Parts: sequence; C-alpha cells; structure tokens
Amino acid sequence: MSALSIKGLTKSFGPAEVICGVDLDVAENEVHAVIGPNGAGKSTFFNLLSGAFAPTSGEIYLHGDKINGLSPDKIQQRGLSRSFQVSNVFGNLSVFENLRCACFKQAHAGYVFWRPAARVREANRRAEEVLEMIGLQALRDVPAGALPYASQRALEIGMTIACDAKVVLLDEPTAGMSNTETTQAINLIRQVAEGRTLMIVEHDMGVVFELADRISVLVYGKIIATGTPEEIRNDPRVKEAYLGEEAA
Amino acid sequence: MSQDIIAPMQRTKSRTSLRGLVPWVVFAAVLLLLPVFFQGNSTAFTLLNVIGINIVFALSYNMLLGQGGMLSFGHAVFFGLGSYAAMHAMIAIDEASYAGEGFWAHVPVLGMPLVGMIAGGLVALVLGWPFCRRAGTAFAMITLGLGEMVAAAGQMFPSLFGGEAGIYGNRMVGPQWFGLELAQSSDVYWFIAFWTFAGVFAMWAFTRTPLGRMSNAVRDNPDRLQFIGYPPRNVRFMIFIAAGSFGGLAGGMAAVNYEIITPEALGLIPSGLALLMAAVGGLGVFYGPIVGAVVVTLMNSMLSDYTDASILYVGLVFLAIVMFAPRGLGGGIEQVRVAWRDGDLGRRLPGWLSGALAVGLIIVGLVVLIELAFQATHGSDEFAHVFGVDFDAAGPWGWLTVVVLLVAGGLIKRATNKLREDQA
Amino acid sequence: MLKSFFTLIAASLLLVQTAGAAETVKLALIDPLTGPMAGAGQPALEHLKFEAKRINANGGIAGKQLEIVGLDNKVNPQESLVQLQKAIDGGIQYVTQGNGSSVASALIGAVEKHNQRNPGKEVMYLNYAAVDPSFTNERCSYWHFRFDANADMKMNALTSYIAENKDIKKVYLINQDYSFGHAVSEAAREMLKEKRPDIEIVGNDFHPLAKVKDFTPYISKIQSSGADAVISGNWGQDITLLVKAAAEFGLDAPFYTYYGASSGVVTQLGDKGVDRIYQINEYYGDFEDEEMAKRQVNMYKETGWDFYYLRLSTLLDMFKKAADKAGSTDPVAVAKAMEGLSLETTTGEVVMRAEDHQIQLPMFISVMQDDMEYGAEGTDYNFHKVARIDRDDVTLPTTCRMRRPK
Amino acid sequence: MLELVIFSTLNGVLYGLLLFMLSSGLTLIFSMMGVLNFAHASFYMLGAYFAYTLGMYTGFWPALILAPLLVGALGSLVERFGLRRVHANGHVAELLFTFGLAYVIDELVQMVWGTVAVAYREPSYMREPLFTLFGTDYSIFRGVVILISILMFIALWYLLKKTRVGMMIRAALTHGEMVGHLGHNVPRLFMGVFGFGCALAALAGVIGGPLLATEPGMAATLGPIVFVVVVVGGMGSLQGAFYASLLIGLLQTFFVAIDASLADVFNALGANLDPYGEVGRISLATLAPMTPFILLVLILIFRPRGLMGELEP
Repeated sequence: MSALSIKGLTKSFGPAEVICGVDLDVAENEVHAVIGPNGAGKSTFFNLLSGAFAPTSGEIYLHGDKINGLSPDKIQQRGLSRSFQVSNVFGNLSVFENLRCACFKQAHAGYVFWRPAARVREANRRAEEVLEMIGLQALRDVPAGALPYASQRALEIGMTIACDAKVVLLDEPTAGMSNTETTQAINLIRQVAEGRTLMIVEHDMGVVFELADRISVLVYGKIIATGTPEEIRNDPRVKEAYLGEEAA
Repeated sequence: MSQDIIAPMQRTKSRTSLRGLVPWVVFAAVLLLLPVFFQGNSTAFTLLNVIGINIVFALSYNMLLGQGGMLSFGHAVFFGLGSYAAMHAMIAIDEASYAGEGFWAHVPVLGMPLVGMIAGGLVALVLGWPFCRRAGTAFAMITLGLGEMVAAAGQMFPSLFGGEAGIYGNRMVGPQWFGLELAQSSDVYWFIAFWTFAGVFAMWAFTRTPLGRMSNAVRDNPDRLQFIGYPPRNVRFMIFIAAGSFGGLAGGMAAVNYEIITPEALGLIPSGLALLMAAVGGLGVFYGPIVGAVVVTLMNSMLSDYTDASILYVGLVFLAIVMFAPRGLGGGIEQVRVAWRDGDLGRRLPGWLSGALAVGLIIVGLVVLIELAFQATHGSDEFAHVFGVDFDAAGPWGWLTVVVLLVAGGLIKRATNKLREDQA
Repeated sequence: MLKSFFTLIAASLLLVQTAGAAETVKLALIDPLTGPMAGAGQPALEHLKFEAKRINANGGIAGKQLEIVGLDNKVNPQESLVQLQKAIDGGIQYVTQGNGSSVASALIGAVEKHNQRNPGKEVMYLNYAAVDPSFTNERCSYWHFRFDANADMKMNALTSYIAENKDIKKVYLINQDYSFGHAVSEAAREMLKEKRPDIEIVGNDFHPLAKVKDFTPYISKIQSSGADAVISGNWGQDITLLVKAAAEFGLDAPFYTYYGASSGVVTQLGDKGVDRIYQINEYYGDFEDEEMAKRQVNMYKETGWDFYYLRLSTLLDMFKKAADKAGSTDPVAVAKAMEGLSLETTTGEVVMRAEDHQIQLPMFISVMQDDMEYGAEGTDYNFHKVARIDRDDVTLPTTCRMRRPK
Repeated sequence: MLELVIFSTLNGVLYGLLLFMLSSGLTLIFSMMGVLNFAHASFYMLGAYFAYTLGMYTGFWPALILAPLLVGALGSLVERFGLRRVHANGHVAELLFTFGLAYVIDELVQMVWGTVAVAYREPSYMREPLFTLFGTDYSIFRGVVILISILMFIALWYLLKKTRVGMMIRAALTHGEMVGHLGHNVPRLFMGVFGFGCALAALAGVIGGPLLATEPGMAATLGPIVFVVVVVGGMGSLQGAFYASLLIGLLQTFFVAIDASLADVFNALGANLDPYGEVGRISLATLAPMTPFILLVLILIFRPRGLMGELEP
C-alpha cells in the first residue's frame, strides 16, 4: 500500500482551475519531490493535501484512509504533517516552546490544564530530541520571532517532524538560504527522511536531485511526468516545459 | 495581527528551583504583613479588598487578551453572573441555616468564590462555542454584543437579578471557619487575601500547563496551530471557559465583600475596567494586570477626592501608556528587573532616571494645566489646588508655570534621547 | 511595585484623615460627581454647600459647624460602598445620597450592617431622592430617613389631580424598563382604576433605560392611540428626548412626569416643553416667598447652579432641628429626635413619620412656562404651579415593621 | 394603522440615514486601516458641540459646513500624532488607543461644555411642519435632515466612483496592501481618510444634535450601535453599511410600533409560552433597542462576513 495516494484531484478558485486532475502515488519511505515553474500550483497542491483547502473533486488516501475534506488538525492527527514556505512559527514563544507545543498532540496533552507542561515527559523528551536534531540547542530560550532566518527555517522543519508524523510535506525548505545553510538543511532533511515518507517542493534543483527518490513535475496544475531523477532529467516534456527554458 | 504589545520579555530558563518560589513567598508575606501596616484603618482594608478582587478580575481578563490574544468587551458578564450565583448561594445559606437543615446549611460563606467560579465557567461553556470561531475584531464585536444583551437581560428578569436594586445578602451566616466572622472589612481581608493568592497562583500555574502554552500559541499564530493538530477554536474555547471561571471567582469574592450585586456589574463599564487595568499594567507580563489593578483601583476610588477631572486623568494615563509605553507599567518593571539581573542597571539607570524626570515634569505641567483649565471653565472663585500649591487661573503665573514645566520636561526628554542614542 | 503601592496608599490615607480635626459635623454626599452622570450629583453638592453656609451662620448643627464632603460613586453600588467606608473612616457619621435605587439599596444594607457590627459608631443615611417605595416599606431601616416622597406617594398625588380633570379619558403610560419604571406603571394603573375607573389605559410601554436615542416611534404610537395624557417616570435624557419628540410631531397631550425639572431638561426643550411637560414635585418655579426667592437667586449668582431641590434644604433644616433638639450630633440621638419631627417649610408643614421614616409633605403639579419671573438654568422657562395636593392626599400607609435598636 | 406604518417607515428611514452618515465614515476607516475606531461616536459628539458653539456666531448653515471641517482637521491630527505612533504595535494597540481617546474626549467635552445638555436647537423656522398627516406634524427640519443625508450619499458616491482619490480608496478597501505597493503615499492617505471619516461623523453630529440631544452621554449610547452597523453591513462595504443602517433603523422603529409580547410571537409560531411569565410578558417594544445587538450576534455566528462584505473581520 502506498503512503499517499492521490486520485483525480482538482481545485478551482471560481472559474480558475488551479489543480486539474492530479493522480499520484507516493510509496512508503520514499522521498518525493514536486517541482515546477512558478504558478504551477505546487503550494496549492500541498494545501490540498494538508487540508488547508478542501479539494473541488478527487480523493486523497493516507495509508489507505480517505483524508480529503478533513480539517488540517484531523489530517495532522492521522500522521501527515507539513511545513510552510514562509516561516510560520509562534513568534513570541521560545524555540523550545514551539517544539514542545508541536509535540503535545502526540502526547495527548494539548488541552491539559491540571499539570505543568514540564511534567509532560513524552513531549519534553521529544522536544529536546528535535531541538538537538535541528541544532538549535544554543538558541533554546530565544523567542522564535527573533531567530535568524536560517534557524527559523530549521525550527519550521523541526516543528513539522516533532509529532513524528509518518508522512511529511516540506514546502521549499531551503528557500532563501546561503550555500552553507543549504548544505546543513540537506543534512537535516536526510535525517528527517529516515523511516518516513517525505514530499518536498523545492526550487533548488541541486537539492532536489540530491535528495529525491522520485520527482513529479507539476505544470499548470497537471503532473506531466513522474520518475526517478534520471528519468526526469532526460524527459523531453520536462525539458520543454520547464528545464527547457533554462537550457534555451 | 501584530503582537508587539503582548510580546513577553525574553524568558529565563523555566527550571523548577527554589528561586522560582521566591516571588510567592514574598507575595504571601506581603499579604500577611499588610494588616500590620494598616491596623485599625478600615478604609485601607476596604480598598485592599477591592484591589484583591480587581487583581483576580484583571488577571482573568488577561488570560483572554494577553495570553490568548482575544480582545473581549464582555468579560464582566462572567464576573457579574459569578457574583449573582454566589449571592444566591449566600442567600440559600442564610435561609438554610435559619431552618437549620439542608445542604446549604453546611456550606461556609468562605467557599462562595468557588460557586462563582463554577457559575462563570458554566456560562462560558454554554455561550462560548459560537464566539470562539475567530479572534480579533469579530471576537471583540461579538463579546460587545453579548455584554450589552446580558446587561439588558439583567434589567428584564427581576426574579433572578433583583431589578435595578439588585440582590443582597449577609455574609455573616452559615458555618464559621477559622474563626473568621467576616464582620469588619479587616476580617474580610483574610478571606480576600486567601482567594487572591489562590486565584493568582492558579492562573500563574495555568500559564505553565500545556493548555496555557497552547493559548500563547493560538495568540501568536492560530493558522499554524491547526497544522500541529489542534483546531484554534477548541483551544480558544478552553481559554474562554478558564477565563470565565476565574472571572466568576472574582465575582464570588465581590459578592462576599460587597454583600450586594446589581445588574450594572454585567455591563460594558466593568468590562472596560478590566481592559483598562490589564492594559495599564501590561499585557505581556504575568504580573502586569496586578500592577494595573492596584493603580487603577486607587485612581478610581481616591483621585476624585482631589479633583473633578479624575476620569480625565485615568483616560490620559491610559492613552499615554498605550502610546508611549505599550508594554505597560509591568513591562517597565520587568525591563528594570532584567537589566538588574544582567548587571546592566548601572549603565542604563542614568538614562532612565532622566527620562523619568522628564516624564514627571511633563505630567506635573499637564496636571496644573488641566486644573487651571477646569477652574477657568467652571468659573468657581476658589484656587486650583495642585500638590498643595495654589494657582489662580485669572493670573498669568499658573499658566507660566505650565509652560516652564512643559518646556523643561521636553528639553530633558530630548537630552535623554540623545544620551540613550550615544549609549546604544 | 510594592513600594509605590505602599506610598500611594499611605499618601491617600493621610489626606483623608487630616480632614477632620475641628469642631465640625460632616455630612457626606455619595453621588456621581464625575463621569456621564455628574450632572445629577454636582448640583446637589453645590446646593448642600450653599445651604450649609446658611445653617452655619444660624448656629450650625447643635453648635457644630456643618461641613459637606462630596464623595464620587459614579452611580455604582460597589463603588458607593467603598466611598461609604472612606466616609466612615474619615469620622463621618451622616451620609446622604439620591441618585439610583441600586446605590440606595446598597447603602441601606451597608449602613444597617455597619451599625449592627459596630455599636457606638453608628451612621445615619439621609436619602434625598431614591424613591423606591420598598425602602420605607418591606425594606425599611431605622437608620434610613427619606426626605423625598416615594414613587407611590407621587403617583397618589398625581392621580388625585388627574381624577379631578374630567377631560382626561385616555391615558398612555411610558416608562423605563427597570424596577422603578415598572413600579410607576403599576401604581398608575392601580390608582387610576380606583380613582377614575372610566379612564382607559391605552398604552403601557417600557423602553430600556438610557438606551433610546430616537423616541419618534413611541410618539407615533401614542399619537395613534388617541391618548389625552401621558404619564412617565422617565428621568435624564429619557424624559428630554421623549418630550422633544412629542413636540416635533405635534403631539399635544400633556406629559405628567416625575422628573420634568431635572437639570438640563429646560435648556434642551426650550419652547417645545411649554404647556406640554408637567411635573409632580414638592416645589415649583414661581416665587411666592420672598426669603426663598432671595436665596434661590443668590444661589444661582454664587454657584452658577439652580436651587436644585427644596428637599435638600428641608433635609439640612430637619437635621439641624433634630440635632438641636437632641443637643448632640450623635446619630443615635439624632435619629431618635428625627422620628416624628415636623418642620414648617415654605410650602407648608412637613413631618418625618416615625413608623417608616418617610417624610410626609404637600406636593405640587406644575407646568413648564415661558417668561417666568425666575427662569431655570439661565433661560426664561420654569415650572409654574398648577395645583397643590395636601399632605393628607399624598400620604400612603406603610407596611414597615421597623426593627429599632434597644 | 396606516398612519403608524407610514410614520414608522419615515422615522426608521430617518434614523437609518443618520446611522449611515455615522457609519460610512467608520466603514471607510475600518476597512482601510483595520482600525475599529472606538472614538468615532465621540467625533460625532464633537460635531454637535462645535456646531452649537459656532452656530451662536454664524448661524446654522455655516456651522453645518464649518464644524465637520474642524472636526475633520482634528481627526487628521489625531491620526498623525496619535494613531500613527501606535500603528506599529498592531491592531489591538490601535483599538486600545481609540478606546482611551473616547474616554478623554468625553471628559473634555464635559469640562468645556458642562455636564448637562446644551441648548443646541435647529433654527426656529425649521420647526414648522413640512406636512401634516393624520394630525401628526412632520417638521421641515426632518425633511432637511433627510435631504442632507441623501446629498451626502450622492457626494460620497461621486467621490468614490469618479475621482482619482476615490479610486485609490476603493482599491485600498478591497486590496489594502496593494495600494502601498503601487507607490501611493499610504500614511497620507490614511490621515486623509481618518480625517474625512471623522468629518462625516461630525456632519451627522451637526444634524443629530438638534434632532436627538446634545449632551455628554450622546457618544456613549450611539457608539456601540455604529459598530454593529459596520459589522452587520460587512467589512469594507459602504453599500452593506447603508443597508444595515436602514435595516436597524426600520427594525427598531417597527419593533416599537408592533404591540405584541414575546408570548404573542412565539405562540403564533406554535410554541407555548406563558403570556404572564417573566419571559413571555416581555414586549417587542422593550426589545427594540436591543435588536442591533441581537442582530450583531446572530450575524457573527451565522454570516460572519456580514450582509455585503467580502472578508471576515
């Protein structure tokens, strides 16, 4: 059974059809990249998968369960977690608190008001673990809004994986980073990918070809090709629609 | 919405150590020692009691605004209904102990705040769900509507609310605990002190719980919250209930303290008072509303003895804080504390002191100006009496003083700004 | 934080306590002195202060100088209790209040409890305008004395006058939707039914307190009901706006009101009120007594405020008489002397009934007129006496069973 | 019956137009700047008081123009030196600022003009009846008020639809952040709009003062209702505000006019409510002034974007 299975997914905003009939299967533990030119509908695609928008038609299955039409929190609960293209953290909370809040769902503790957060062992342990993983121990008590950009991106990824979701969607995790920062981010994503299914939207082709097991190319709301990096590199349609511009 | 005014100061490590206990020991010691200071002065006790109630009320309000990012104009609904519930319970105790039997005959009046708390929480539970869909303006408006409607209902159902005259009870009934007969305001002080301490501690503890943290998260970024598995509406609803409960707790304290409750307590004015206290004290610091409650209560009850313009002063203080010190008085205190902790105080103190001097001069100048203006417009032939000095609006000297004070304050302020820039 | 808190408290208390050193007896007025309702409390304070000078010139209260202390309660019952405590701590044993039954209710309860719990430090509450009948009936208190006719007495006087007026066949009731408004409406219906069974009540409206800005819909309703007279217990803006709307729509039925002469009404209505707005009160705007006329003119000259309520003067005069009679300013003695005390005023004899501490007095119906000898609020308008209702026709029995201290 | 309907409609429309005059300014401010101006009704009050004082020297008509201009200038100053400073601290701070401002303006008005009402009245020739129907007069002044409101509505429409500034404002209403990117001076636009909104409120005050009453409490009672209009009408929609104003005006008037109690209403709908019980005996007239708030709560629960709005607040 595939981790994520998408069938005939469409989304229209008024008369404009942004996603027009996407079919895609993502296997367990696969790293799957979605690429495409600006305005191809990549972010909308992620928003549909994560429940931010309800699809106009089509179905989405997560480990065989239908999740289309569910609210984001329900989808998250079933084990699909996502990050955002623009850093989307709790600005006034410290880095550690951000991570811990992201761990509460797994510990079933978010609504708990009868014991201190410090006593929710599971959440604290997991938050410390993720903190170490994203390498922000030194910035543990800094408000997230005051973090440097790259650290904020790292925190964004940390919050996404904190709940130990089996399927993780990363929306342009390295956008706007310098070369060294990007290298660090790639390492982090590698670590994240272990034992998980990962979908990633990325503009940096270096990152994509380095990480992805398979790649889908999204153009004007349609997937025009899916395959291994090698296949995609050599696909004429892709060259024409996307890489072709660069080559020209 | 931007969250600058409720941004907390950089937090120190949250370790459970003995140092964390210090503020509580100090707080308890202050509560225990205050009666020694004010022995025999019942006005002081009366004011302390009001302050205690307002502290709990303002803190419960800040659970919504400061912690949860929900601007409410209807918080007095919970305070008032909690108070009504406690008052009805007190009347029940009175009747039951007269008959000598029944459940209420065994309930001490000391427990009334709990009745208020349950009532406040229940009301929030029943009403809150449709309100918590959105924060921001929609929430502000819907609570405004709620406040107006409940206040109007308070006048329409006399059997429950007692009409304009309200309902009243006697606190010296039922079983007496700890030898507190609650006759004098100094007796009531112990009751208020206990519940203030308990309420403040519980609300502080709430901020440390997962839900307390989630409430900060929903304030900062409700959209992200759903992607870590929690619908913002649920979290807001829980906060709403918690804030309503503590609002009701304050109401229960008020029922015992005043022994009367009228429908006015449900309206927009007391709701605005909660907002005023929280904002003056500072929304981003936990103890901000405590400071605000103390200052605003004293201004409300004492200032009108000295000037007819008391409400104007309250308004101006509020405006000045919103404009020039958005973190409130508590934020200022916290700034000094952090500087002291970091050993930075010596360097920054001169700038602060000269800034304070400038602000002080400008304030005095404005006060004289307002008093003179009041005298001039109200045409009474008495002298404007400011800080023990008499000014005459007809003569030039008073007005000249105003100009001198304002100019001096302005100059020092400019010098201060330069000083601070040089330091930075 | 705590330090500033201490200094603030200490400073404020010092100021309160230094106030009372000389041989004075102090009367605290607990009423709105700031904020939107200040227009109701300020004139009372000015009136009391003005009259206190006269009392002091005539030997004061049992030989002591009378001092009036204004305490601002913002018409809030809770705040009133704080102010009452401040007054008591400042050594004040007499308080007076008039605005708001909620405040009066709070004060009656608080004074009663204070006196019970603090024997030897009794406080007396002189009520000059809170008219809820229950305060001198089921809720009567030994320490509460009312110097205003209660709502039912006013209605008794008013309906007696209406009963004489055979032209009135249809009456419309419009009142504020709270306990007082309901009490007025109920009393009107009952008493009219008894005195003039032929009168038809063609409408009985309640509108929320101080919320209505536009009364025209109510006026349309009154107009189409064909009412010959309107009875209203409205006060504040609610009476001004009501009568104003009536004038604008050419509704000529007279408005019989409780508070037609409260401050601001004359100024705002101007000629719209002339011959339209009537009021039932213990006084009127004509000058019949030269000494009173002089006092009234002087007060306006000195303070810029009109002579507010005759009953405020009566209150002080009776206070003086009782204290002089008792030879003491101890509230226990004064309260005892006050019971059954009578006083000759410019409108006739008034008596403080011992049974329920409700003053018994003659009342007057007056109507707003232009070109009066003395105009209210600096205008030419004032209320001209139309009828006098004798004390015996105003009085009502009481259900009070007074609990007297031993 | 017919006369009741006719006059109730006339009254409702008049009140609705006055509300619209007030709320149109607030809608502009709210939708452009995101500031729910708590002090809006205070500017309305200032309009009435300014017109009263000016009118003593200039007469009614010049005051009708001058008072709004003055208040508009004052509003611009408030925006420039107060609101703009607070703007950086977010919407809550802005709201708190206007909340405090309302407090201060109310007190200042009492300080200058006293705690009791002032004798601000329409010119005496306008007190004559315009027409008399079924024995009820309808004064010239009321006619004038309706005329002024309609003129203002036309002027506003022209300004927004036909002028460059109007186009900018309309663009900002729907796409707030875009206008700044297009290189317009947004702070100055804000200042202008805030001043203009205040001037509209003041205009309402100039005619509302004599119509209702000019007293220090006039802002506090009307303030919340104006918010209701803006929220019910829908954010950013002047049209919505217009319909909401009329709706509230008519609703209030007809609730008063209909002589029925809750029991009558519910029992007609098949429920069984005790007509003498505490709930059943409440008359619709009693509820009339509460209708705006009931409407507000219902709208926010069931249709949060308001009658005509495109965005949720």
